[in-house]
Order: sequence, then C-alpha cells, then structure tokens
Amino acid sequence: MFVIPDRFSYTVAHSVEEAVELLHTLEDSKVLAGGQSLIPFMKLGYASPKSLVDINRIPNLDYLDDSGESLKIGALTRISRLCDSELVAKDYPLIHDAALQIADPLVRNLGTFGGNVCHADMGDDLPAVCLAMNAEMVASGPSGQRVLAAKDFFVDRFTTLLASDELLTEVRIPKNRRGCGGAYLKLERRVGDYAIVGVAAQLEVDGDGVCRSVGIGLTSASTKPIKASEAESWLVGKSLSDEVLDKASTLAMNTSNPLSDIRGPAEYKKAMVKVLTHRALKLAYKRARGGL
Amino acid sequence: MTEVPVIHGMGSAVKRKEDVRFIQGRDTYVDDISLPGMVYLDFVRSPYAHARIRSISTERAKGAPGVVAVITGKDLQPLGLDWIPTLSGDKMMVLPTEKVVFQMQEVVGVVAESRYAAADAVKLVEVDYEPLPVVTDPKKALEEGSPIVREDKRTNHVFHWEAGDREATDRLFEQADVVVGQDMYYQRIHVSYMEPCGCVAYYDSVKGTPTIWMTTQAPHVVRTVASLITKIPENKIRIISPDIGGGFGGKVYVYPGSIVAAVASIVTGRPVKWVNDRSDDHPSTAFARDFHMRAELAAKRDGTLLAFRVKAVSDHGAFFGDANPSKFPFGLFSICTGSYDLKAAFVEVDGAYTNKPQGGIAYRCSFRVTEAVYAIERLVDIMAHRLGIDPAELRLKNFIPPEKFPYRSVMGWVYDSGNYAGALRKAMEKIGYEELRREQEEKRKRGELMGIGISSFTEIVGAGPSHTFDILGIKMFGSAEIRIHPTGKVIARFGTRSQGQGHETTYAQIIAEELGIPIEDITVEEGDTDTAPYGLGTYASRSTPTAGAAAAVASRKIREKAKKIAAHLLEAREEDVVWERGRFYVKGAPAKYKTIQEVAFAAYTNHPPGMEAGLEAVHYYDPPNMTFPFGSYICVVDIDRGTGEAKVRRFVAVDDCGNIINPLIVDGQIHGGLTMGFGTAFMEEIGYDQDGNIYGANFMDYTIPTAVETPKWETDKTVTPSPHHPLGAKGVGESATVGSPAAFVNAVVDALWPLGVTHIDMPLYPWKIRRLLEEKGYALDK
Amino acid sequence: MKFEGSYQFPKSSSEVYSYISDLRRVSECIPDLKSLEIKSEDEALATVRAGIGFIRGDFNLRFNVTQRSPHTNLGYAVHGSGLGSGVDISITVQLEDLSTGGSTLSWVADTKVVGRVASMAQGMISSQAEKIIKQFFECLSQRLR
Amino acid sequence: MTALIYPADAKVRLELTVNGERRVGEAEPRMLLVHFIREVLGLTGTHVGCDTSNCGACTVVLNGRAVKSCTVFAVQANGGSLLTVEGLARKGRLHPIQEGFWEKHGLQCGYCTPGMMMAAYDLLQKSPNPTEEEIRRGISGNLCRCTGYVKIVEAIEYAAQKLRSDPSWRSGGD
Repeated sequence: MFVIPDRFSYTVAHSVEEAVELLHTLEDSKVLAGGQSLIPFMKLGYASPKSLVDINRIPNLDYLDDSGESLKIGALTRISRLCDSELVAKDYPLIHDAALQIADPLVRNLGTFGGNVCHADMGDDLPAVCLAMNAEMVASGPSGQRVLAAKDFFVDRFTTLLASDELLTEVRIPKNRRGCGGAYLKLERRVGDYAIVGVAAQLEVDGDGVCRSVGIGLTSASTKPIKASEAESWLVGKSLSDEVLDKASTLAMNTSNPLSDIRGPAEYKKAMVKVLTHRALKLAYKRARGGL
Repeated sequence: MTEVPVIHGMGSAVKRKEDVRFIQGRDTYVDDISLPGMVYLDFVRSPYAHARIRSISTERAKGAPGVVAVITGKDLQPLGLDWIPTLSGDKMMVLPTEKVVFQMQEVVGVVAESRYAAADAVKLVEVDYEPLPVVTDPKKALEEGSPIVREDKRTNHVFHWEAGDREATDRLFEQADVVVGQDMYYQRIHVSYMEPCGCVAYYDSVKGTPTIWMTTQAPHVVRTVASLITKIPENKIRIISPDIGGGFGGKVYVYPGSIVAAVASIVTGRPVKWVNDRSDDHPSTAFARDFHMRAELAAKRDGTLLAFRVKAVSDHGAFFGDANPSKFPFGLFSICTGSYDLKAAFVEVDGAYTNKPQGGIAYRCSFRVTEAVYAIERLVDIMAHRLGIDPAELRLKNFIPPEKFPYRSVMGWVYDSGNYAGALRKAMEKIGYEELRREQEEKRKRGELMGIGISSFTEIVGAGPSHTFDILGIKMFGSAEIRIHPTGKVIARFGTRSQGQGHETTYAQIIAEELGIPIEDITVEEGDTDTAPYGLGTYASRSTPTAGAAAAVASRKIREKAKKIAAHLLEAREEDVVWERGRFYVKGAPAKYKTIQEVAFAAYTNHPPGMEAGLEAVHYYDPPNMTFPFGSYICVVDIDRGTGEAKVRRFVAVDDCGNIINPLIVDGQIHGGLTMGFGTAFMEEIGYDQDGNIYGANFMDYTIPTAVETPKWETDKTVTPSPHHPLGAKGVGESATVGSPAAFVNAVVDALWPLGVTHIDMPLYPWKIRRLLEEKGYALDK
Repeated sequence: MKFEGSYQFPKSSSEVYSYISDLRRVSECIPDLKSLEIKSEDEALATVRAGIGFIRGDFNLRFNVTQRSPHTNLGYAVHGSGLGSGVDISITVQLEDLSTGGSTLSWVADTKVVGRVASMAQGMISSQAEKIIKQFFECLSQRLR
Repeated sequence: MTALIYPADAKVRLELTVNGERRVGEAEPRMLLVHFIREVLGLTGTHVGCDTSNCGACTVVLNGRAVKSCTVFAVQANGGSLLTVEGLARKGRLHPIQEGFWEKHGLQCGYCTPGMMMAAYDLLQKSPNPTEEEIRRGISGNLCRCTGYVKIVEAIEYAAQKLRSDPSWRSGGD
C-alpha cells in the first residue's frame, strides 16, 4: 500500500487575508505551513483534506519581535530559528529547550511554531510551552482578528479553538523579566520521538526565592496538551523548597491522565510527570535565580 | 629494479573502491532502475491477522485510471504460484485464496501506470473478511484448542528439535552444588535495512526470458528455486542483485512482491516495479528472534561450570521460512556452550506457527547463534552473582584454555582456534575493570546505581562444510572466478552478494595479496546470475570464510599457471622460478624477473607450446570446518533512579576474527553490529496485541538508534588465525550483534542485583527498570 | 477492548426493548452518520465519518441485530472498514425491570479495531472508540427518557 | 494578487534551479518532492527509506536548508533552488564531505549516505567547527543501520576541518 496522499487542490496564499478568504471558500481545506505533521498524516491516510492553502509564501509571518510588551512569534517562524536565536536562548530558555527537542534538525528547518501549536497533538512540544507561558494566540478570520488564551486554545487532540477558516498568525509570550526562568524536560524513547512525557515549567521568583507566578504545561500526559493548574496555584507565594516541589509535582501528576501505548504504560507516564515536573521546576528555579 | 607498486593487500586499511559511486549518488539500487514502459505494483493488504476471505471485488479497481492489471490468489492458482516453497521445506502463501494469516499480508496486487495510480486503485478493491480467532503467542499456539493458523498442517507445531546429551546433562544437574535458571524472552525484532525490499521484473515474451532485478542476498538460489517451481529453464532466468541497501539476513527471502511482479510482467508484457514502503515492509517481511527460553546452568561451589540446558519455544509466524541449513531446523543454536569448557549440555526447541509473518531470519547472526550466546552469557553472569564470584573471574576460570584447540565441544562442534582469556584480559585492561568495580562499590554506598556487564562470546560462521551444510540440498560452498586480461587487469566474480560489507574492496585485496596486482586493477562483480559463478550468497558471516577463501585458492591456481609461463619467459626450469608478490624471478638471480603483468600478457601472446592460452581460474571452495570468531565485550551503565533510564557510559569491544583483510572495514562491521545489539537491548521490539495488531510497523513506532543514543564504541582486537582458512581469516560481520546484547543486559542487571533483580527481558525500556525500582522501594520521584 | 455502561429509565423494559430493537430508530443515534440503508429488520448499512479533529475518514459499516430475546436481551454486531482498518464491535444489551418501576439498561461492547490505524495509534483508537460507543448509548438514553 | 487554485489532477509546471541548472518539470499537487527529484528529474542519488519522515535518506538542500524531500510537496519547491548529492562535487572535485565519508569509512551499504551528507552540509554551514555532540545531534534525523555512526561523525569532523582550511568551498554552495 504505497504511502501516498490522496489528491487535493493546491493554492498559494500571498497574504493573511487571502489565506482566510481561501479557507473560507474552499471545501474541506487545510492550512499547509511547515507540513511536517500534516504531510506524514496525509501520506498515511489519516487525513485527506480536499484542498491545501499553502501559507509559506505569505511575507512577514516569520519573525521574533520583543520590542513591545511581549515576545511576538510569527506563526511561520521555523523551529530551527528558535534553536538558533540568541534572544530565545538567553531570555526564553523554556522555548529554547523545547525547540531543540522537537523532532530533528531537518524537520525543524521546515516545521513552524504555528504549525506545531495548531496541530495540537498531545505529543507535540510547543502546546505545553504555550500553556506554561500563558501565551496568547492571535488568529485572523473572516470577521477579523481575535486573541485567544493558550489555556482555552487546546480543545482536544488535534483540535483547537480555531474555526476552519481561521488562521493563527502570531503567538505572544509574556515578556521575560528579572527573576523569570523556565525549562522543558522531555523523556523520549530516542531523540526526536514524540515525548513519553514532557514537562514545560516557567517560573518567576522574587529576591527571596518566593514564587510570584508559575506555569506548568504537560506533553503526552493526557489525550490533549494540558496545564497543571492545581500545581501552579499551589506554588504561588511559596519558597521553592524540595518539599514544596514534591507536593507540586504530585499535584501535576494527579492532573495527568496519560494513555498506555508503545511509549510506556500509563502508570509509568504518570510517575514521570512527577519526576520531570520536579526536575523542570528545579532547573527553572535555578535559571530564575541565576539572573537572566 | 622497478618499484613494487602499492597493492593494498591483506591488512591494508585502504579506503573502499565501491564508495566512489555511493558518495556521488551514482549507485543503482532496485528503485533506481527504470525501464521503458515500466508499470508499478502495489498491494491491498489485510487489516486482519486471521480472517476468512468471503469475497474480493476488484471491478472498481480495474476500471480506475491507469490500472493495467489486478492479480488475486485465484489468478496465481492455475500457475501453481499461490503457494511457494520456503527455504526450510515448508511453503508460504503468495496471495491468499481462502484466508489471511497475518496482519498486512498481501491480498491483491494492483498494477498501474504510476505508483500514485496504483495507490489510488488499491483503495478501490473491496475485500470482505470474516474475522477468525487470532493467536500471536507461540506458547499459546502450542496449547490444545488454540486457533489453527495453517489448516493444511492441522497443528501449530512446526518441529521438535534436540541437541546434546539429555541424560548426561540431567545427571550433572543432579550432582551440581549450585543450579541457576532463568526464563528469558528474546523479543521479535526487525532487521530494518535502510532500503526496503523490492524488485523490477521483466519478462521478454519473445525470448522467453524473465529478468528480475531484486533486493536479494542470494540470487543464484532464487534462480534455481524459480526454475524448479515454474519449469522455466534455469538458463533463461536471470536474477540481478544490484546495489543492496543493507540486508542483514532479511533479504535472503523471496517475498510475494517478487512473485506477483514477475507474473504481472508476463500478464502485461511490461516491466513491473514493486518496492515496499517502510510501513509495508516492517509488518510483512521476515523477522528475527522471537524466542522464549528457559535456560539453566549447573556448577560446583568453587565456580567450576558443569552443564547447561535450554528448553525453548520459537515463533515462526505463519510459515516456517528460516533460511537454515537443512540439517539444522533451529540453526546453530547448539553452539550454546559458548566459550566454556562444559561437561555436558542439552537443548530442545519446539517451533510454533502463529498469526504473524514468517520469522526466524538469521539477523546478523549465524543461524540462531545470537540467542545461544545470549542464553549462556546471561546464565554465566547470574551464576557468578549467585556464587559471589566476580563475573570476569568466573569466566576466566571456565574458558576453554588455548592449549585445548582444536576443541571438540560437548555439542560436537570442533572449534578451530581461540584465546578467550586473552581477549577478556585485554578488554578489562582497556576499560580499567578493577577501578570500575571500586567505583561501583563507592556509588552503591551512596545509593547510586552503576553496572558493569561482560559478554565473552564464541561465534560459529562460514557455513559451511559440504558434509553437514546445505540449503534445500544445495551445498554451501563459496565460489570465485578470476580472469586476468592481457594487460594484467583483473575481473573477479563471486557467488556472494555484498549489502554494504565492502566485498569489492576486500576480495580485491585478497587477490592483490595473492597475485601482487594493485587493487585499482581489479574489478569485483557479484549479484548477476548470468555472469557470476554459482554461489549461495552472503549471510551468516560466510563471505570471507567461503568466497574469500575461494578467491585465495583461485588466485593460487592462477599463480601455478603463471609460474609455468614465467619459467618459459625466463627460460628457466619451473622449479627454479621463485614467486615474490607481484613477480617471478629466477632463484639466485632476483634481477631476472617477470612481473605478473608481463606474464599475463604472455598468457595471450607468448604462452609455452602445448599450453592453453589465457590466465584464469574458477574455484568452488568447500570449507573443511566452520570458523569460530570470538571476543569479549564490557559495558558500563549508569541508571537514573527517577526515570529508570540506563545510560551506557562506556563500551569496550575486543574482537578476534583471525587475520584481518581490511582493518577499516572490520572496525566498521563491529561498530554497526554493536549498534544493532544496542538497539536490540534498549529499544527495538515488534509487538502484537491479542487481535494481531502489529506494534512497530515503521520507523516512527519501531525505534532504531540514532547518532545521539549510540555510545562511542571503543574497539580493539586480538588475532588468533584460523588454522584451516587459506588466509587465516574468520569472518566478522555478525560478532558484535551476537555478542553485545548480553553485555548490555548483564550491565543493567549487575547494577540492580543488590536489590534482588536477577533478570530483565529486552528491550530494557526505562519503564521496566523503573517498575523494578518501585517494587524494590528504590525509585526516586525526582 | 471492552467498554460498558448502564442507564435507568422511567420506562418499562418492554417499552425500551421495542425501541432499541428497531434498527431504524437505533440508527438515528449513530454518531457522525453520513448515509444509511436499512436492508431488513436485522440489517442496516451505514457510512460514518469518524475521527478526531482533522484525522477523519469514512467507515462503511454493516449493522446486524444478532440476538433478540424480547424484554431482556438484545445483541448487535457491527462489522466494517475505514482508514485502512477493520472494525468489529459486538454489543450486548441487558434489560431489567426495577421493583420501583422503570428499568435498567446495561450494555457491554467488545470492540476490535485492526489494521494500520490501530497499529500506529493504539491509545487514540481505544479512547475514540469508547467515546463513540458512549455517545451512541447516551443518545439512546436521551430518547428513552 | 489573486490566488491561483491548482485542481487536484492538474499538471503543475514547475521551474527550479537544481544543482545550479535551470530545470523544468510537471507534477500534480500531491506529488512528493522526492518522487519529483527521482522520477521527473531523474536524480536517483536521493533515496527513500521510510514513509514517516524518520530516516532522512531523502534529505536534500532546498533554498539553503536541509529538508526531508519526502515531507515536502514538489509544488512547494516551485521557483526554488535545490541541491542534491549529485551537485555536491564541483568540477570533478569531490566535496570535502564526500571526501570525509570516503576517507573515514563513513558508509557501508551507501543507502543513507546521500541524505547523511546533505544533513552534514547544512550542519557545517551553520556550525563550521562543531563538537562531536553537535555533529551527533546534527545528524539525528538521519538513520544509518550499517555504520554505528562513529565513523560518520569522524567523516564530518574531517570535512569540517577541510572546509575551514579551504574557504573556496564555503561560498555559493548551491
């Protein structure tokens, strides 16, 4: 059974407006960004959209801009750019950690931030990062632009809040401040695989090491990307002792509801949510305390 | 005197001749072949592991754009091609007519103008299945009342095989002070060559000649069997094995794709290409291992090992297709006494049919030696721990000593040569064994888990001597045909087929060594049945022991004749002519000489009266014995008590494959084999659920190691030549895959032994280790 | 994969039975139904577009009523294929009158999904199959209230 | 600019620069770039080893970046520039990466080799003096079943050294 996609009609969009228009008009259409998840799914016959709207030639969707209130990441920003960016490496270690662990360098050359987020697989890494960083998702649709909170964005596996004629154009990450630090830890069967479990942690601590704010996002810990909200609210206002981290990791574990599959049994994955949450928080704390 | 040219003979680490085309993309693999008018074959495959076929409707597919033929099992039946013989005397389905017996089995062949059109039409074939109960566990398959996979056999029992002396072994077990036993499962794995299987078949109806370019490790055997089945005269069938992207045993087999492609070419009159996708290849081609065993070892209190026994069940899938020599239904598993001087041993194996594709391939393993080495090396380690003797010390105490070679094992094998203690001591020294044990002691006190694992394996390769070895009755000789052209350039052809082993270089080096002709002047060809001498192909590390020997002997035959010509040219008596690599000279007058090139020219222009012209030789080499490469591997692992991950910190491999032809290539073979062993130990597994769904059907699910996980191998060698091989060489292609898995497992178990862990089945997934840590109260939550 | 569940209704078991033994009415609760053909009182052919998010494909399914024991038991069998996979579901339904009036419906569904999708996305299939079957019974129970 | 919609069965005319030459060919929208390269352009040095974007045997350099050509539609490459293994050598001179693989025995069966070299090409453009760890990560999207990677790493180290000492290779690579 040759692994070959079903036929589809193909269009290149040259602007966001044009893309939205096409998505709105064409029957059963799907956005083609980096294509690194979509094309394999089409080859395997999991997805057979009737038309593809290629957004790769839309100018000015590939950017990292921290000149304003937040770090703005254009939806077409390639993962490899996040890996290579000094700004990201220095100020947004959580994003940097995650980017470097997505698939492999060749996939990262094409894969995009927006695509990884919109694919919304439980095993994709950037949704957890967006959840941990309380990102805002900027979408354009026929009736204009709207801004969605990451915590509402991920509805189900492979399903986001975006309408079929909406295009994600930008992700906004709260600007890094003194006392912020983050880390992404991912347990994999082998490099580049989907996570057995991944934990994204973002912290802000004050001069005394007390947690001002925290975000924890989990990869492969449920049927969709999830936020460890209980652990988050428990941590705020506390000094991050080992005991506190233990309790937070247990809460994160209790939030998780992973599936058993070839990557491991559910009970192992649950235990790993705990182990990795502890380690990710610890590393994030170290980075937050180490200045930026 | 002229300069003797650099010829790159035995022992030269010369870079490979064949690489010139590979590094420039000028290679020719099967999928690179394109013939005028070529069409593509694709298959409808069964989602069910076991189901009766109620009906097949091909009408919609036949009417689809670009479709030129649709072929079902019913179409093959009148040709007698719906079933074909396997290499083990069983038969296998090509396309089913009654029922399917494993998931992703080929059901209907669809031939179309392009691969895209074929893929589209495949979706239009409608097959109505009636699901049948599935059996994927070989032990359950052998139980009463289990679903019967093969109705023609009326039982799932394939064979019962025994070797060794049951009574003597049982007696020693009764007398022993200490007996250790362990149930172990050597999981099912896929060889995962990078190039999936495929062929291009073209039947020339005018000449009546089928030509098939095919990913095969043994083209001559394919030709003979094809001729016997189809009654097409063997001289009209041409099998060409072009560049092969890795084989490792998986390409010894003939798969339904090739048969259907050949039939499709006859039906359509056009060349037909079939190439598996990876997601087709993993679930439908042959597998390795899948072997459940109970192994036991008996010893005296002082650590003297006495006897070994194994009772096992092996899974062969739906067809018994092992590429084994006919006398060995379970391969050479009886090498299982390994490197140790035991008093007795006994093994018994029952084979079972299950709803899986055929299994039992000799995956980089000389016919089940991998399972045998794993069994004994695990048990020796368990015994050492039980007795409180260091695993290295217990091995050194029980190795067959060098002075006992040639050594007849209790299983009847005669080991040619060996110095096992030499290899182990070298490995211990290189890795700093004593220091590591001290470090381990320290770490244990701190609650850290570190393990050291040893494997001291003995291989058995070079199948094989004609009195014992044949495949379907064909003796397992090695063949070489060498022709020297008038200008002293050489073409040499062999009955083997390289799949990356570097034959074009190593064979040239052997001939260079024997004839003094530089390797640049030697062209090596393999894989075309129209031109190559008959041979059994390349697998089970047999090329150097058999065809390599044939190259040496054929070269020596040429030298004999060349000497006569040289004597004629030098106007000397033959007995006064002395050979020195590359030239003949008159005894006592080295300045008076003729180079091999001058002699070659004379063979066509000025040969002695009465002598036949030309300078060439053919040799079919019948090895007097197998060769027995060996080695000692030591592995160090550190275990993360939180995640259960075991990280290989160091791995030292000391191999002994006798005399070395090309050290670069030997090193490469060892690195590759170690990496496969590493994959087996830590991440590779083809699993099935109770419904017969396969897990590990492609490279997304089936993980083979990347450069990131693969340890940085540290290799070294000892050299103990084979006394009976013309070059003293032994073969090395598989040693590392055979020897290394036990070292990895031994290392991990060594780390966990103080917690009361005696064994973990491969793959050593972190979750398995973590589960044990939890059971023993040793897991950390951070 | 076995899934199960139970519902209580104010209606009697015979009322419930007469509803759920009618293939036409039961079919209305098949989620994501694209087309339906009732072949006989015991057989229906349905095309369902099932999946998660954009991972979606057409499944051609044959529904059979395999067992009818009025007021107490009903059996359905579903057999079909889609997304390169085979689907076989056998459902048994048990009805019991309650002493307090009304009745209980207990169902057990034994689901087998085989083939490429099942092999490559085990967790996804089982959770989705469960979801679909539960949706089906949820819908039935709504209609029987 | 109004978007042009290519119907599913359209034969789209593609024009691109391949190994420095202008090439033209046709492809339906769903044709994968690797099939276009192998079957339309006739460049069979780029191989197919899997269908799930894992093995990297099909790696080529598209618009300056190494990508898996089995996971790109040919139509996406329209107007772009492509470098395949056949374009690595220049004027009969082997590229240092090719030289490294040959010198250090960085290949056995040769099937993964072109993809591996194209990944190395990308890596060395970004990182001319990589550590062993960087090399291993740089080729982590390329599977090899024969070599065990150690010699591939050495081959890339060799090439890096050679490229640093011979800047003529560093400009206008594709």
